[in-house]
Amino acid sequence: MAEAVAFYGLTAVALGASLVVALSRNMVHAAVSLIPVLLSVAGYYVLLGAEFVAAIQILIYAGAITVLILFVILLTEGATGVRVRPRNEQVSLGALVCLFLAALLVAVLTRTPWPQTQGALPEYNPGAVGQSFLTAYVLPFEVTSLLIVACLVGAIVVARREA
Amino acid sequence: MIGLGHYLVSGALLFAVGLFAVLTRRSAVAILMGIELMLNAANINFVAFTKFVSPELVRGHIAALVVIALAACEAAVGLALVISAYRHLETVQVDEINLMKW
Amino acid sequence: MSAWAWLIPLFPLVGYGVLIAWGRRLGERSPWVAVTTMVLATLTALAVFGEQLRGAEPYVWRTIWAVGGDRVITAGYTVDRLSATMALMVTVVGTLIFVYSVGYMRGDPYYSRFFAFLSLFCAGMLTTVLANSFLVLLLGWEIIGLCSYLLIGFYFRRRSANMAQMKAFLTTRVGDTFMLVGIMLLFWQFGTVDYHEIFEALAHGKSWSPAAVTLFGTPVPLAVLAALLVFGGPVGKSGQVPLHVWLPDAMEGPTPVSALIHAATMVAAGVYLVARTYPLFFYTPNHVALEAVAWVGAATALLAALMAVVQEDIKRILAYSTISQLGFMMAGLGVLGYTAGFFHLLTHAFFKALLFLGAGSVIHAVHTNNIKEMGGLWKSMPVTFGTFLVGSLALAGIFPFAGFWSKDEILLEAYHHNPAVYWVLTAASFLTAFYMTRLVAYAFFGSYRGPTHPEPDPWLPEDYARAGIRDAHPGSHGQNSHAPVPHESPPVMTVPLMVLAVFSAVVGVLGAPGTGPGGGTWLHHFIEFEGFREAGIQAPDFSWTVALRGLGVALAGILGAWGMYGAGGGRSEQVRRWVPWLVVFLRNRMYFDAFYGWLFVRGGLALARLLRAFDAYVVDGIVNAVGYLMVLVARLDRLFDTYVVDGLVNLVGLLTRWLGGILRYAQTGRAYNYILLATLGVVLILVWTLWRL
Amino acid sequence: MMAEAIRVVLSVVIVFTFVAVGVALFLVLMERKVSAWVQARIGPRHVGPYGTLQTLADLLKLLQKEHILPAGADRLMFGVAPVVVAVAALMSYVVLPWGPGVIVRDLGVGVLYFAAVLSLEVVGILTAGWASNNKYALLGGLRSAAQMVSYELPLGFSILTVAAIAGTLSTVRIVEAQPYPWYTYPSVLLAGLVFLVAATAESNRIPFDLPEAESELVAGYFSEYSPLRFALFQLGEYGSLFATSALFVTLFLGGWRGPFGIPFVGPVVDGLFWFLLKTYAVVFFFMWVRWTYPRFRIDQLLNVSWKLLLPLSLANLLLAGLLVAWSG
Repeated sequence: MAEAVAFYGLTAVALGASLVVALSRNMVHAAVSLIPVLLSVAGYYVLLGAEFVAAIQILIYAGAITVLILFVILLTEGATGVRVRPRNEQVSLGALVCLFLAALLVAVLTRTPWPQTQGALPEYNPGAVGQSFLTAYVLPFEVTSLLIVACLVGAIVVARREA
Repeated sequence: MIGLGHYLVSGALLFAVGLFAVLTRRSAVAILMGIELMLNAANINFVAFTKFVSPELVRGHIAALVVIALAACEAAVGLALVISAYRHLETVQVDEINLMKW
Repeated sequence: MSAWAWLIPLFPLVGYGVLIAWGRRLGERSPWVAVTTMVLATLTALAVFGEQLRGAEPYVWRTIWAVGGDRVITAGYTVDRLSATMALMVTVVGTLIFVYSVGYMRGDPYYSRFFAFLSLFCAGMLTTVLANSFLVLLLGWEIIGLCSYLLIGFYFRRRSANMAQMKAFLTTRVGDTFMLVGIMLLFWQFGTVDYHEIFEALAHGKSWSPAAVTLFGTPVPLAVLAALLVFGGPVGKSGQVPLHVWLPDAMEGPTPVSALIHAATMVAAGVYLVARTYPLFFYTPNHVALEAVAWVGAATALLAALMAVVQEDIKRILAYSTISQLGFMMAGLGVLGYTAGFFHLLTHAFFKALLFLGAGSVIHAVHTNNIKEMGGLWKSMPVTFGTFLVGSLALAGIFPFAGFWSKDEILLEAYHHNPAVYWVLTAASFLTAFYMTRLVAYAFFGSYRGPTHPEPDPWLPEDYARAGIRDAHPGSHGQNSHAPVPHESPPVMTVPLMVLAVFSAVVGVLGAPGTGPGGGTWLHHFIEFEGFREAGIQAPDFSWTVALRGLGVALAGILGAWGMYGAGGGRSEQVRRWVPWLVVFLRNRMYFDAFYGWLFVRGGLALARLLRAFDAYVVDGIVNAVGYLMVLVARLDRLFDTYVVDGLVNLVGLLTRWLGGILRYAQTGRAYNYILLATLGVVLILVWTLWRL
Repeated sequence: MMAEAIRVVLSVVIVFTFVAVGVALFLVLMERKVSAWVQARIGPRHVGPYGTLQTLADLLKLLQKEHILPAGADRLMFGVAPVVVAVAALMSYVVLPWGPGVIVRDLGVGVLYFAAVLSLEVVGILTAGWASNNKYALLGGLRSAAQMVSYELPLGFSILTVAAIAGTLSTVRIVEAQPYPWYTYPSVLLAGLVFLVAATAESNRIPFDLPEAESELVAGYFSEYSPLRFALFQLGEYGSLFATSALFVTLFLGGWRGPFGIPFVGPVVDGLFWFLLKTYAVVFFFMWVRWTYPRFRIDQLLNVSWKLLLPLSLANLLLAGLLVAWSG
C-alpha cells in the first residue's frame, strides 16, 4: 500500500516535472524542473532496493550535472531572459511520433511475459556493486574511467578561451 | 502491488517526454536535458529489471552506474561545446548554427 | 642464498642499463654506478660462495624457455662449488679492475660508455659462469664476445684498434661456430641442452648414435666429434693455438680491459667451459678428447712462451704470457688434472690481472709501451715495482707465490698421466721465467731510457686533442702540465695493485699439500670431478722431484735471463747474431698471422671479387631483363587503365554527381530532422514487427 | 510498521526542534559571541541574561517585516530557492548518529547520502542568485556553484577514504569502526585536514566566503532577500555548518564515543553529550577561523581545490586503499 502510494506519487512528480522540462519557455525553469525528475527517479531506485544507485543519482545528476546545466544556461543567453522562440517547426509531427512511440512501447512492455525470479537482492548493495565492478565488470569499469578522462580533457580543450 | 510493468511503463513515458524535448527544443542545452531524461528512463528499466528478473548479480546497477558516468561525460562535453558555440556564434539555438550548410 | 644467485649477473646488467640510459647525465659520477653494482654482485657472490664453503648442496633452477615439438629447452642457472668459486673470482677481480679504471680512464670523453661496456661484459661473464645449459652459456658467451669487440675497439678512431677488434671478433667467431655446431650435435643426440641431463646420460654410458664421421681418413666417433667441436669455442675464446692470433692484438684496448678481459676473465671462460663440461671430454673412448685438449694446451703453452721472449711491447709480452698460461690450464685439464687446471685459472687470474694493471701503471707513467724505452723504474715507482715483482714471481712459479703451487699441480698431474706433455710444459715453464725476468730487467732496472717530456700520443683521437687532453688517460695529472716523468700512480690505481699482490702471494695456499683432509690439498677436497672417483683415478701425491725440478727450471730461467739482460743487456746481442733466423721467425709470430692473412683475407677478397663479377653480369643481367619485361607489361597496362578503368571510374563519378544533385535536398543539416526521421523509422519497424507477430 | 512510523515522525520532530533551537538560534548567538571574543569585544548583552535571547529577538523582528519581491524577479524561483537550501541542509540530519542507537535512519549508504543531499544546496543558491534579477546576486550564485562543485570532490574523496578504511558507508558503523587500525592513521589524518578545508569552502565561510563577499558583492546570492526567506537561508547555512561539523566528528573524532569509554550516566546520554560537545567544538573551530583569516581570491580558491586538494585527496584515497589491501 505504502509502496503504491510512493510509486504513484513519484510517477506524478517525475512525469509532471519532465513535461515542464520539455515544454517550459523559460530555460531556468526547465533546468530546475529537472531536479524533481531526477529525485523521483532516485526515489524509484530506493523503492527498487538500489540505495547505492539512488545516492549516486542524487550526487552526480542532481548535484553536479544539473548545476552544470544551470551554470551554462546562466553563462549563455538563457540568463538574459530573452524570450526567443523555444520550439522548432516540427512540434506537431514530433508530438505525434512521440505519442505513437510511447503507446507502442507501453503496449510492447506490458504484453511481454517477462521472466520473474524469486531471488533477492544482495543484502549490502554498495558492497555487491563494488565486488561486481572489480571482478566481472572490471573492463567496463576501466573503459568508463578512460572515457571520463578523455571527456575531461576534451571538455577543457573545447571550452577553453583561445589564448 | 507495484510490479515490473509499472516501472517499465513509467520509464517508457519518461523516455517519450525526453524524446519530445530532443525533437522539438531549439536550445542545445534543452536538448541535452531531454537526453538526460531519456538516459534516466533507460536507467529505470535497468534497475527495475535487476530487482525483478536477476537480482543476485546486481548487473543492472552496474549498467545504471556506467550510464550515470557516461551521462556526466556527455553533459561535460556537450556543455563545453555549447559554451564554445556561444562564444563564437552568440547563439545556442541549434538551427541557427549552420556554418557547414551549403 | 643460492636461490638468489641470479642477482649476481643481474647487478652489473642493471649497472649497464643505467649507464647506457643516463650515462651522459651521470658524467664523472658514472663509474660509481658500475662500482656499486659490482660490489653488490661481489657481496652476493661471496654469500653464495660462503654457503658452498659450508657444504651446501649444488643448486639448480630451471624454467622452460622454449618448446619445440616434444623437446623442451630449459634455461636457468646452477650454483655449485665450481661456479660459485668462479663467480667469486670474476667479481672480486672485476671489482678491483673497476676501481682501478676509475683512475685510469678519468677524463676520457667516453668515460661512462667505458663503464657501461665493462658492466655488460661482467654480466655476460657471470651469465656464462652460472649457466646451467649450453644455450644459456652461449648467450653469455656471445655477450662476452660482443663486449670484447666493443672494448678492444674502445679508442675507435684508431685504425689499428678497429682492425684488432675485427680480428678478435672474427677469430673467436671461428671457434664459436664450431661450438655451435657441437651444441647442435648434442641437442640432436640428447634432445636437451641442459648440462645436468647431458652429463647424467654420459655418466650412465649413454650410447651415442653408431654413426661416425670420417675426418682425414680416420673414423671419428660422434662422442669425440661433439667434444672436439665444443672445444672449438674455448680454443677461440681462450686463444689456444691455432686461434691465438687475436689476443696480442687485443692489447689495443685500454689497459684495464686487457687486465679484465684478456687476463682474468674472458679468456678464462674457455678454460672454465672445459671444466664445466668436463664429462663431455672425459667420457670419450680412452679420454681421447682430453688428450687432444692436453696437446693443444701444451703446444699453446710452448709456442706462446717462445713468441713472448722476443716481444718488446710490455702488454704484448703479457698477452703472449697469458696465451701460454691458458695453454698450461688446458693442458692441466687435459691430463686429468681437473682441480689443477682450475686452480691455475684462479691463481693466474689474480697475478695476471696484477701484472696488467702494473703494466698499465707503468705505461701511465712513461707513455710508451716499449720496454726498451723504460728502465730503472724501481726507484721512481716503488709500489708498482714491488707489486709487479710479486706478480712476476708468481707467474714464473717461484715458491711460495701462487703460481708455484698451481703450476706444480699441473706438472704433477702431467708427470703421472702424460709424460710427453710434462716435458713440453717444463720447457714452457723455463721460458716463462725467462721472458718475465727479461721484462722486469728491461723495465725496472738499468737506467731510464725514455723521453722526459713525452710528445702527445700520436694516435690520440681527434676529439681528445680538441678537448685539450694530450694523453688518452690523463688520470690524476692536470690537463697539460706533466709532473717530471716517470712517477708513481695515484692511490686509486695502486691500491688495487696491492690488493691483487696480496692475493697473488697467498692464494696458492689453497692448493698447498697438507691443507686438505688426509694430506691432500684443500682445493682437491673442495673441487673435484666426480667421474674420477667412479673411474678409480686418484690425484697423485705431492712429489718432491716434480716440485724441485719445476722450481729449478724456473730459477734457471730467471738466472739465464738475468745473465742476458740484467747486466746491461749486452749478451742478448750475441744470441741474436748467433741464431738470427730464430729471432726473425719468432718476431714474425711464427708467421701465423701472415698465413691467415694470405689464406683467409687474400682468399676471401679473391672470392669476393669473383662473386662480384658474377653479381654484376649474371644476377644484374637477370634483374635488368625482368625490369625491361615489367616496363613492357606496364605500358600495356597503362592503356587498359586509361581507357577501361578510368572510364568506369568517371562513369561512377558522373552517376554520383547526378544522384547527389537530386538527393541533396534531403540533407537539411539539422540534427533534429534526422532524429525525427530515425524515430519514425523505429516506430515503423516496431509496428511491422508487431504486425508479423 | 506503526512503531517505525511513530519513531520516524518523532525523530523528525525532535530534529526540527533541535535545529531550530540548538542550531539556528544558538549558533547565530555563538557566532556573534565568538566574533566578539576574537575582536576583543563583548558582543550582545542586553536581551536576556548575557544577551542569550538576542537571536530570538532578531527572529521576532524578522517575522514582522515586509516581504519584498525585487522588480523583474522570478516569483516562483525566488520563493523556492531558500526552501531548497534549508530543506537540503535539514535532510542531511537523517544520517547523523547522535548516540548509540540514536539516529533517524541508519542508511546503508549514509555518508554518500550526506554528500548527495548537501550537494543539492548549490541548486538553491544558483537559483536564488538568478531569480533575484540582480547582477551581484547572479555573480554570487555563479561563484558559489563553481566553488561548491570544486570542493565537493576533495570532500567526497576524504569521506570515501574513511569509508574505505572503515569498510562501510554507514555512519553508525563508521563510528563503531573507530579508532581505525593504527597503520591507516596517516591517511585518516590527511583526509581529516582535507575535509576541514573543503568543508569550510562548502559552507561558504571565510577564507572561502567569496559567494557572499560583502565588499565585492553586497551580500552575494541573498542580497535581495528579506525577512523570512533570509532567515531560511541563515537556517540552511548554519544547519549545514552544524551538519558538516557533526560529520567531521563522526568520521574523524569517534562520533558519540567518549574518551577511554568511561561510562557516566548511561550509553545514550553519554553518547549525546560527547557528540554535541565535539560538534560544538568543531563549530567553534570554524568560527574561530572565520574571524581570524582574510579572504582568498577566486582564482586562488579554485587553484587550491583543483591543484592541491584534489590530487592530495585522490592520492590519499589510493594510499588508504593500498594500506587496507596490504593489511588483508
